[in-house]
Amino acid sequence: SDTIKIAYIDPLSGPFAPVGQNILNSFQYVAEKANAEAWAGGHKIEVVGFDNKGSPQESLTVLKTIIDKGFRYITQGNGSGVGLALLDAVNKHNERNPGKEILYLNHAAVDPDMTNSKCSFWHFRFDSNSDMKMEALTSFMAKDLAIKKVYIIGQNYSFGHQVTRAAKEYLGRKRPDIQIVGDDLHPIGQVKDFSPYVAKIKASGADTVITGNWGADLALLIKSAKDADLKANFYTYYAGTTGVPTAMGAAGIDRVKQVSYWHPNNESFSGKEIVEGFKAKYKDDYYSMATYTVIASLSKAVKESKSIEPLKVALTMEGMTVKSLNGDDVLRKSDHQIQQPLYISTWVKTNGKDVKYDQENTGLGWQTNQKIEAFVASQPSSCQMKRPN
Amino acid sequence: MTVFSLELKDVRKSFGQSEIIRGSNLQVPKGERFAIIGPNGAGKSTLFNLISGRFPISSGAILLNGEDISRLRPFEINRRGLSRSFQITNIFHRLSVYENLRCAVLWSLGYKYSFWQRLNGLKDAHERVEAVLEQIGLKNRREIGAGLLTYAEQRALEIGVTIAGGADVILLDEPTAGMSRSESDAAVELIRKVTVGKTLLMVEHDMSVVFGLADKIAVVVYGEVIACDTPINIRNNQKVKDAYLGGHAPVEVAA
Amino acid sequence: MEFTLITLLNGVSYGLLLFMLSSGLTLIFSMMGVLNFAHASFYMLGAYFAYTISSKLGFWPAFFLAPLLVGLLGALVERYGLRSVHKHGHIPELLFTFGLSYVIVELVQLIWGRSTVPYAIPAMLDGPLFTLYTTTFPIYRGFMMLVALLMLLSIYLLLTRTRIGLVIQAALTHPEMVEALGHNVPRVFMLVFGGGCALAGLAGVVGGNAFITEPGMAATLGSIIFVVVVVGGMGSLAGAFIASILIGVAQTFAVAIDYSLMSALAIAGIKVTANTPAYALLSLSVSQVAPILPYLLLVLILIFRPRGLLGTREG
Amino acid sequence: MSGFFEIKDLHAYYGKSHVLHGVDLRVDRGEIVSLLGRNGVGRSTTIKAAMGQVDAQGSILFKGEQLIGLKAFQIAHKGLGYVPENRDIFPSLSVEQNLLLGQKSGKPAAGKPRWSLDDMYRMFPRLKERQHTAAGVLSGGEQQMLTLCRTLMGDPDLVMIDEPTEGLAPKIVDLVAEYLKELRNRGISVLLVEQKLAIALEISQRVYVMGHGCIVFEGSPQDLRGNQRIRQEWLEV
Amino acid sequence: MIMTKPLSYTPINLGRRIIWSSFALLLLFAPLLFSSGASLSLLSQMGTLMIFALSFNMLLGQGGMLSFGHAVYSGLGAFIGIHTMNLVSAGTLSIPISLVPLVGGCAGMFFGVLFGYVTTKKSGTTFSMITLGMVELVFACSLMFPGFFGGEGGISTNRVIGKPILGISFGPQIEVYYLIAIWLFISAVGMYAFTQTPLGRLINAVRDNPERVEFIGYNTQWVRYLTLILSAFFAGISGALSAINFEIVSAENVSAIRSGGVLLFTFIGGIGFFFGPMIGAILGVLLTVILSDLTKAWQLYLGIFFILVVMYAPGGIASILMMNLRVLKFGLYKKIWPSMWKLILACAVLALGAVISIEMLYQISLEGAGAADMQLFGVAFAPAKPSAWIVPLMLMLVGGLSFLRLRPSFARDWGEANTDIQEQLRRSQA
Ligand SMILES: Nc1ncnc2c1ncn2[C@@H]1O[C@H](COP(=O)(O)OP(=O)(O)OP(=O)(O)O)[C@@H](O)[C@H]1O
Ligand SMILES: Nc1ncnc2c1ncn2[C@@H]1O[C@H](COP(=O)(O)OP(=O)(O)OP(=O)(O)O)[C@@H](O)[C@H]1O
Ligand SMILES: CC(C)C[C@H](N)C(=O)O
Ligand SMILES: [Mg+2]
Ligand SMILES: [Mg+2]
Repeated sequence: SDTIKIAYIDPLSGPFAPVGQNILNSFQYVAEKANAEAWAGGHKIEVVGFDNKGSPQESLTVLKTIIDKGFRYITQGNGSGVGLALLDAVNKHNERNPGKEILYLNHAAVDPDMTNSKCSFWHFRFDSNSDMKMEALTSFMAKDLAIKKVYIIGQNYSFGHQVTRAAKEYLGRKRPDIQIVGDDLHPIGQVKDFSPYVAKIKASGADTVITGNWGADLALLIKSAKDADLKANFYTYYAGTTGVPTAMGAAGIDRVKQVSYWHPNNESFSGKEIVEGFKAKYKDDYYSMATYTVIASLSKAVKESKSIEPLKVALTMEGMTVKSLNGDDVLRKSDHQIQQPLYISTWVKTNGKDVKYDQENTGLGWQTNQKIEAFVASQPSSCQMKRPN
Repeated sequence: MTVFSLELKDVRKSFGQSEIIRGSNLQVPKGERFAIIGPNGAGKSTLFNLISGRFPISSGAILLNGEDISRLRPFEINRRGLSRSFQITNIFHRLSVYENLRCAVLWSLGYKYSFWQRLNGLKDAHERVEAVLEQIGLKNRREIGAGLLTYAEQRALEIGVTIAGGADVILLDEPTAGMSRSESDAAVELIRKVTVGKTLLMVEHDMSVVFGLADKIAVVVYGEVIACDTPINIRNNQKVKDAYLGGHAPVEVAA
Repeated sequence: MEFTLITLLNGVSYGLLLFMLSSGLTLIFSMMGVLNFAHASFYMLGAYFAYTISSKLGFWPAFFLAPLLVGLLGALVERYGLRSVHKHGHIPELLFTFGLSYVIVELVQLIWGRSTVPYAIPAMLDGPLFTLYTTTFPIYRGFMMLVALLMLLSIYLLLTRTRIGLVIQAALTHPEMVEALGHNVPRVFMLVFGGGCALAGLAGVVGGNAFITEPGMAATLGSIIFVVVVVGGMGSLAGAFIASILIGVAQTFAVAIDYSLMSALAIAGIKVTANTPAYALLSLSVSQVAPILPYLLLVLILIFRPRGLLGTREG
Repeated sequence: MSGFFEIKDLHAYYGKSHVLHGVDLRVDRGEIVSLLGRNGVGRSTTIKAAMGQVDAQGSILFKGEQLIGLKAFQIAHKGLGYVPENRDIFPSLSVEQNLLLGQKSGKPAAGKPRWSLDDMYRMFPRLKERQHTAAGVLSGGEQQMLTLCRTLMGDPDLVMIDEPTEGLAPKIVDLVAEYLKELRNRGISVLLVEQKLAIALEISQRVYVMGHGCIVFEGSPQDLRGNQRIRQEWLEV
Repeated sequence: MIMTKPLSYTPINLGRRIIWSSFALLLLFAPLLFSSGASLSLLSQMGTLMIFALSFNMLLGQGGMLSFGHAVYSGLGAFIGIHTMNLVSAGTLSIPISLVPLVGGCAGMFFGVLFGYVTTKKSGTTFSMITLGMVELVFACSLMFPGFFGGEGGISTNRVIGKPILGISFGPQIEVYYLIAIWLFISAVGMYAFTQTPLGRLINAVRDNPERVEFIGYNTQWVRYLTLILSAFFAGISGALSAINFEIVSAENVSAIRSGGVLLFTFIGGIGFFFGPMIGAILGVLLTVILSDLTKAWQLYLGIFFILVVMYAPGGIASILMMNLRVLKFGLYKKIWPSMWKLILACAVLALGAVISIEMLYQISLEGAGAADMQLFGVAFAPAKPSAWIVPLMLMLVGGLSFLRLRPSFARDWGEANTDIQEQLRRSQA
């Protein structure tokens, strides 16, 4: 039996460190559980954190280091910019070093390109991509006839651009009557005062805001909106990530909605042992459920292929069905994009019933509005995958 | 009409409201040694600053060898053959004595901003520096950092840097300030030696130096040249006595 | 109209926040010549201290205690660190504060953890101050503006009613001589540095809950406060004030303007398409350019007026 | 009168180099004393040591208090004034600000200070004219005047002046001599380091001659005038 | 006069040749010592950073120009380099990879000509601040013009283009290493040679006293400007090399952070010596890449390290090295060694204790109270148990106290040794 070592390449220092550290802890917590329960048969799984300082270039240095240390699996997610760079580098490495391939398990970088125009055999995505999430979000919004005017605001980088594009496109298709009254891209992680943006949103008369913002960028945006008494609903991707719940606090109640592939207050509270165990151990919330899917998929593929060789494992993973906390998910063969359900939920007070778990001890948590089944959430792909022969 | 080495025509300079130089006229013939004296704050150093291009003049004209230099920048004036020293020592403290002088000769030897020639390969520069070192008596201090020299040595180097470029009009601002008697005697000798055949303009408060060195003395008071004459006439000029000398005109001239 | 007024108000209040942040730096950088890269870290410390104190004793004690603590810390840093570095010149000082900023961030994370802490606006300052048309203006923003103005006033009095400013400026060139005239230069330096840090701490107390208190809050501040100080002019408090407001208002308004060169050309009847040369430049809207405005201003000011707006000296 | 200002067996060092080898000198109340000597013998160092700016051993008593070990600003507060040879004016401050800095920080000593800004301007009208000019652009001589006045603003009981007449026009030199006498008349003692022998001899009550880090002569100006050997050997005149 | 040509005038070419040849040998054989893929990649990074730091020191060390924006030149060099490579692989251009650094250098130079004209108008703090504004401007532009800068994700490339020449495809890291090594050697020689040219000397003069330079016939602005252009050329080379090495260039390459980094490490290495920046570059890579790999507390260590260097070795590592070498050369080591080794030992003990404590603190803070045991220096520690703290605290106490006790005697010995040397030097000069 061997130890399968996964290198976790994400920010562990700098402004994005809180999220990076939380997810690393999540990975290690799940891996511990997997080892205790022998998910991968006799093999052990170990996740080792490496700091990429949030930079694409630094990530490539780290990649070289970990390859040298004998790692064959990497996982990354915080930032699609980094994701695209790693994807490219992994492809090049695998091409130049046959027999020593690396497999990239993507837990959160959701730029659709990674499973479309830039798709790769060596990359599996365990998060739903931003188009899938937007599809779900807009379908949900389409039913709300009160929505008349929408404002889109995002961070100025690949993911933010994708959100803006998809939002316009899908809303235009589903609800042509909805007016896009404005869209803004602001520098990522640099805006301290969002009130000018809020003033703009307000002046536009928007009743709904769509944003892919995360981290401080989301927290500050919602805070400013509250201060200026902006009466608009927020449709978000990442209101559940470290730091945002605290900053949002009561200001976000009923106002903030989120699209995600899982949340702790799901219909069956699936994953509650992990949520509770994690909280007891780290005094922090478990929200990045993709960590579970990654470990579970890898374990299963190792077990089935009876190999820890990335090539074999990848071939096995293709089209494989894995049991995760949100049901039976499929790792679609054509583009390596996981197919899983999506939830639309709203930020409300915990009530001990359907809203049991709060986040960051705020007494507030997510309440499901709608669950979108995997086949509904699914999206076509333009991927033309090159497979090793 | 003879061309003067240096000629000031009704030069004026104001700083803000106050006019410091109020129409100075001066004509320095080639090869003469001129001393400028005058009360503190009369504008002697300012005059030097104007001539050497450190400040722009407000009006008037300054001619160097008949050519108007009053709108030029310091380095342009220097390239036309005028070089000056400073009242407060102004050398390159972290460079060695040798390098100080080498920097000073480079432009005049035509090396300009060259970064394709090796300094150590420049024979002419080396020889010129050696000659200057010899003249100013710092031959065996060549490798010492200029900042570590004693005060008198620094003053000598200051003069060395000023003359090394081979300028033919030299301006010296209080070259012997702060020196002891014997040191300043040595400095006078040095100045006499290095300015042979050149035009010299010098500000000094030490009357024995002034009267010992100068062919002619110009007296500046309140931004005007009130007198310009031979030392003997100056010494007997009542106006100068009142304004500047008091009872201090040295009795024996040029010992 | 509502939009213009609100944006103006937002701009001014953002400007005042910038001023709060940079007033301490003006003191330290332009008076003492120390490029204090850790200034924003002291701002962060102010916020964290205030968070801890206010959760024990309430907001008002924190409002007074936290800046004091930060000031004390600053004074200690000066006394046991910067002072010995000072004689080696500006670059070592800069590196010292640079290292310090790393250490402070890490210590903050060790003590308070890596994620956001719930440092909230006190109830009595929460809520709207007035409503302009339909937009509310929060009390807390008003409070921030008041604090900034009080800061301006008190530093101004300190600098004009005492000779501290003169002593520091003189000591920059001839410290020994200033001492020989009977002034305790090291102590003045320590006080000024501590005072500057205390001001940063105060800004942290006020800014920490207006925005968010997290370990990254120092890093995002970055160089903008240097821009304020330099644009305002070295040694000029009033300059820093004007520069802050100027930058605040300009940036806020820029964000609001969606016009680009392209739309200007369109009005002139010239159609620009994606194939037009320099399309990328032409299609940039003013709001997208907003982030670079302060730096553009900095470069232009330094080229055309190196003394800064109201500065008295260069460099 | 057991010592108003008394230096005994003073040794001073720049790093390792031993510059003063046991200097003894004394200034009494209301006296002008000159310290003469060639360049580099250590006259400035003596003054700097008294001002706490050089490492020194030995004893410096001022009004009965030991100055060695005190910091410069403490010494200044005891009533010692220092006019440095290289002027050290504060270039970016105006003339008036320079003068104001001469006043000591902290509470003023009992009684009214002997000098006011106006006194200074009366002494050197030139300074009044340049009142609001940055001191850095003053002419050499003006700077010299400013340095002297700045120290006087601190209301010292003893002023140590290092080469005050350097760079001054001959007429102003006479003026400075007059003012030094005036200082004495106001009860201020002066320790003068001077290059210009004539003036030193004219205004001082006593003179010291220094050679290589120690005192080689002490006496009245007349004594020195009469002592050809000392003048030859130690003053090169 | 030619007869009395003094000895010191002839430069000691022999010594210099030896140094340069051993440098070349070192570059040649380094991969044999550190042969693993990762160390090769580290060596490559060090190489590019060395060029960058040396070029930065042309400004800071030689010219006294503190730039906060030097990354602009290396970064833009890198971008042009990578676009060139992409054009080559698209077939629109035909340049061998080995010459891409030259393209980068020219690009750096071009931007040096462009921006330098503005920045070098002034010197001192004004210069620093303009460069700060400039780098922030360029950085902000990188997000506005994603076509050129590739937005937040940057531009990537494939360095293996076309057919291998002489069997060199630049795919394997070792080939890239040697490419970098060759360019490093060329650049280092070039930059050293610069210090020995008229312009190189004049920039020293400008650093010392810009005012006087104007009065010996030179326009200081031009001296600064030309130096900056040359320095930008070398910065551009380093940028293009890093583009080849990483096969990606992103906006951070033109950021203030990158510029600050090179300032930091150049200074740590020592700006007063030509080779100082090279030491700084080695340290820089080790500290940021390796240390962050070893421990989560790396930023804390980094911060403490900077502070210590600045406080106790303001001349940088190079100055410590040279001072020790000097003591060695004068044979005075036996005099200081007795107190030196004790002090070093005390420091080591202190550092050991501190490191253990810091690591345990981090373990607790990151892993929560139930922090697992950890391995440090091959020993297991259980940070959760108070007893585990006894050892490191004791170490710190013992180390700290003995440090305080031993320092004065070392300082005295060290001071004496150095005055001895100065004495000897003075005597030999007189
Ligand atoms: N940049 C300036 N701004 C304002 N005033 C100035 C400036 N430069 C010089 N002055 C003034 O001009 C006057 C003349 O100064 P200058 O230095 O020329 O005198 P000087 O004749 O050399 O005197 P000294 O013999 O004392 O050196 C002085 O009163 C000085 O204060
Ligand atoms: N900072 C210093 N470091 C080392 N040596 C010094 C320093 N300052 C002065 N010296 C030396 O100490 C000796 C005495 O210097 P000091 O300045 O006291 O002389 P002085 O009698 O005032 O002469 P001067 O006429 O030059 O002012 C000189 O030999 C000088 O070289
Ligand atoms: C961790 C996530 C917030 C990252 C983000 N989804 C991205 O693709 O860039
Ligand atoms: Mg003068
Ligand atoms: Mg002296």
